[in-house]
Amino acid sequence: MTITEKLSSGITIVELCGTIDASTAPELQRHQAISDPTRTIVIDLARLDFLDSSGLGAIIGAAHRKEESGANMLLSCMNQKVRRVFDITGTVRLFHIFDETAAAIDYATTLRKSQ
Amino acid sequence: MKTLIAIKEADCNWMRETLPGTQPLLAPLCNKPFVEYLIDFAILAGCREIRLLSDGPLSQIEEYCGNGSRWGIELTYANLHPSDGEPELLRKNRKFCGEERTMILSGCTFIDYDKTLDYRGLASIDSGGTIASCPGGSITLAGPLEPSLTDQPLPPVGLTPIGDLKSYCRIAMTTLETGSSRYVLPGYGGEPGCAIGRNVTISKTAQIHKPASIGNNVRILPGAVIGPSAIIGSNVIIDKGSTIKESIILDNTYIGEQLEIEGRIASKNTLIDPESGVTLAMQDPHLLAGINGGATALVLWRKIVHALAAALLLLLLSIPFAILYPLLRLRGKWQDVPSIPNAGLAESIASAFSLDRYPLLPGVLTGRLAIIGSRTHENRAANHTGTDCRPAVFSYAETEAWAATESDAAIVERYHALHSTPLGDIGMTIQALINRIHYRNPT
Amino acid sequence: MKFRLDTQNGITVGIAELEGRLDASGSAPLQKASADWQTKTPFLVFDCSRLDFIDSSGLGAIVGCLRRSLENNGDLRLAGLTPKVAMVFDLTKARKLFSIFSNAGEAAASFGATPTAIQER
Amino acid sequence: MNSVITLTLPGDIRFTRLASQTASNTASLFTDTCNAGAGNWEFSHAFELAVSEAFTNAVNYGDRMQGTRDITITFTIEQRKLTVAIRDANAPFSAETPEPDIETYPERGYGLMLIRTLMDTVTICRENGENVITMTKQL
Repeated sequence: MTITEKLSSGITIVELCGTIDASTAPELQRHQAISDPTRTIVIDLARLDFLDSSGLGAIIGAAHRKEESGANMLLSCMNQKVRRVFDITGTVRLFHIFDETAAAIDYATTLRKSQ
Repeated sequence: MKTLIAIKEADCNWMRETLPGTQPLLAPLCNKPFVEYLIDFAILAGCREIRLLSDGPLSQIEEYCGNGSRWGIELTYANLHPSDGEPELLRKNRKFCGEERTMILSGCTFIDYDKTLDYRGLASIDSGGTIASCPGGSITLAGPLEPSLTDQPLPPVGLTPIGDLKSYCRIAMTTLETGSSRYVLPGYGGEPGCAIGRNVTISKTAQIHKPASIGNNVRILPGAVIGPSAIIGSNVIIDKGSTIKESIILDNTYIGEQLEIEGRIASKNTLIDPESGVTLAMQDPHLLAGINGGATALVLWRKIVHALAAALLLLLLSIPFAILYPLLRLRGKWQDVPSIPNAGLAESIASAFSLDRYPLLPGVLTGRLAIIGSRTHENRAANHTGTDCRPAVFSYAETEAWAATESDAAIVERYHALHSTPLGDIGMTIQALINRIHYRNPT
Repeated sequence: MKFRLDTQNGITVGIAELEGRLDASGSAPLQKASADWQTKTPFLVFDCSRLDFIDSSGLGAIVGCLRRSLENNGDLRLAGLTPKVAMVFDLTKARKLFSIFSNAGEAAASFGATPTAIQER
Repeated sequence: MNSVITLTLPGDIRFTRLASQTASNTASLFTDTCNAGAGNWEFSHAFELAVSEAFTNAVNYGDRMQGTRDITITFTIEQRKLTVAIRDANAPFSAETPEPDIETYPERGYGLMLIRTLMDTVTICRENGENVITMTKQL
C-alpha cells in the first residue's frame, strides 16, 4: 500500500494505492492527515485494488473521530471490488461517496464555508 | 440522456415488515421486479446509461440486473447518503452524468407509462426541474437540453406512490388488469390478461379466470380456481380445491387444500391482509394443510412398504457396496461420492448406484428413517419442525430436476409429504435414483 | 379455558372462554373438555376474544365440537374473533359453518332470540 | 480433476497478502478451467476477501497466546465447487461473535459478516486441537 497526499483548493486529498488488509491497516491509521480529527479530507480510492475489514475498520474509525470534531471524510472513485465491501457491511450509509475526486473537493469546500 | 434511479431505505420501510428480506427494487409487481418498470421507462425516454443508487445494500440487485446488457443498456451502481437531495445526487455522480441531460427517478413510486408511446421528448423539454411528483417520489430533469429525437408531443407521465402494502397491492392489481398493452410483462399468453411462465402444470379441472399472471414452476391441482385478479409467483403449488381471488401469492409458497384466499397476500407460511396490515404466520411449514387429519393406518402400511424397499435395495447394492466401499475409503474419496462425476470407474459406479446413501438404508428397517421424504444428509433440520417432515434416505426434491435451491426443494418436499401414497413412494424412489445420476452427469 | 352456564334467555347456554394458542398441543384438552360440556348443554358459545392464535389442528377441534353440538340438536357459535383468528376461518371456508358474533353476550342471546333458527338446522 | 492445493504459512500478519492473493489466483484458475468467463471477478474477489478475513482472524487469535503457530490453507477444486479450509493450532476461536451492530458502525467485527455473505457455506469448528474454518462457493 502507498499513501500519497495532495492539496487542492485547501483540501487534503489522500490517495490510497494497492491493497489494505490487516498488515497495512495500522499504517493507514497512523497517517497524519487521516488520523487528524480536525482535518476534512477526501480519500481517493481510484487506485485501491483491495480492501478487507481491517482496512474498512481503520477508515470508519478515522471518519468517526473526524465527525466528532466537526470535520469530514469524503470518499471518491470507489471501484466495484471496494464498493462491495462497503455494500455488504452496510457502512455505505456513513459516507458521502463521489464518482469523481474534483466533485468531492467542491463539496468539501462548500462544507467548509458553511461551517 | 442518462438516468439516475435513486431509492432510499426510508422510502420503503413498510416493505421490511411485511416482505422481509426483499430488496425494495426487487419487490415483485405482477411477477416482474419493480426496478424493471423503472428501467423500461428510462429506456422509453431514450436513456442508454442508467445508474441505480441506494443507501442500502445493492448486491442483490447487482446479481439480478448485472451490467444491463439484457436490456441493451449500460447499468452501473453507486451508493448515496440518506440525507442526499437532487443536487447532491448530481454532484456525487458528476462523472457519470457528464455534460448530458439527466433524468432522476427518485423514491418508491410507480410510473404510469405506456410502452407504445414515445417519451424521448423528455430530453428536450424546458420545464426545468421536477416534471412529476407525488408523496415520496418524483421525476426530475437536470443538465443541458438535448435536441429532440422525436416530433411527437410528450405523453403525460403520472406517478403513484407505493407507500404501504395497500398501495403496493393496488398497483400490482392495476398492472395486472392493464396487462401487456401498456407494460412489458413476463410469461407467455396468447390472450390479453393472462400470462403464464415456464414449467407450469395446470390440472384439467382447474379453472383460470382472467386477469391472471402465473410465474415459473407452478403446479395447479384439480379443482383449484385461480382468479379473477390473481398473481401467482414462481415455485408455487396450489392444492386441490383452493380458490385464489384478488390475491397475490409470492414465490415459494404452498397453498394447502380447500383454502379460500381472497384479497390477501400469501408469502411462504405468512398470510397478510393488505387492508388492515394484519399478518398471520402459520406454524406449519406450509400455509395450512386444510382441516382433515391424516389416517394412522396409512403410517404403518407406509413403514412396511418402505422397509421392504430398503431391504431390496440393501440386498441389490450389497455386492457393489462391499467391493467399492473399502476401495474408495482407502483412497479417501468416500465422502465425495455424490459430487464427483466420472472421476474414475469405481466412483462412477458408486455414484450411479447412489452408494453414498447405502449406509443410511438400515435406518429404514429400524423405522428411524423413511426411504423417501425430507432430506437428512444436509443440515436442514431447523426448517422442518412440521408434522409432515419425514427424515429419509432420499428426498422428494431429488426427483425434480428444477428443485435446485433450498426453498424450491422445501416446496417439493412439502407437497409430496402430503400427497404421497406408500406405493407411489416406491416409484418416487426409483425416480430419485435415476434423477440423481442425471443431476451429476448433465451430459 | 373458563366455562360457565348462562340461563338468562330461558335456554341453557354454555359459554367457554378460549385463551392463548390453539394448536396441535392445545386442541386435545379442548376436545376433552368439550365432551364434558356437551353433557350439560348442546348450546355452546366459544368466546375467542382472548384467543391469539389458531392453526389447522385447533380449527379441526372446533369443527369437531360444532359437529357434536349439531348431532345433539344444538349449535356452536363463536364470538369476539381477533383479526388473526378470523383470517384462519376465512381462509379455510370454516366461516360458513359458524354463526359469528362480536361478543359472547350477543352470541348467548342469539340462542334465545331465534329458537326457530335452531330448529331449522 | 479433483485437485488439492495446500499452503502452510507462518502465523504472522505479514503473510495475509500472500494468503489472499493465492486464494484469488486459485479462484481465477478454477473459473478459467470451468470456462466461466474471464470477467468473473466476483468469484475470485470473494475468495480473496474471505481468505484475507479468515487468515487475519487466525493470526489475531494466535496473538493472544504466546508464540503463534503455522496456519495451513487447503484449497479443494471440484467440478463446480471450490472449497477452502483454514486451520490453525491456536487458542480456541469462538464462532459465536455477535454480528456487528450496524446502527453504531463499529470499527471491528465485519470479518465474519463478509465471509458469511460472500460464501455459500461456512463452517467453523474445533477439530483435533485445531480451529478449522471451511468455506465453499459454487460456480
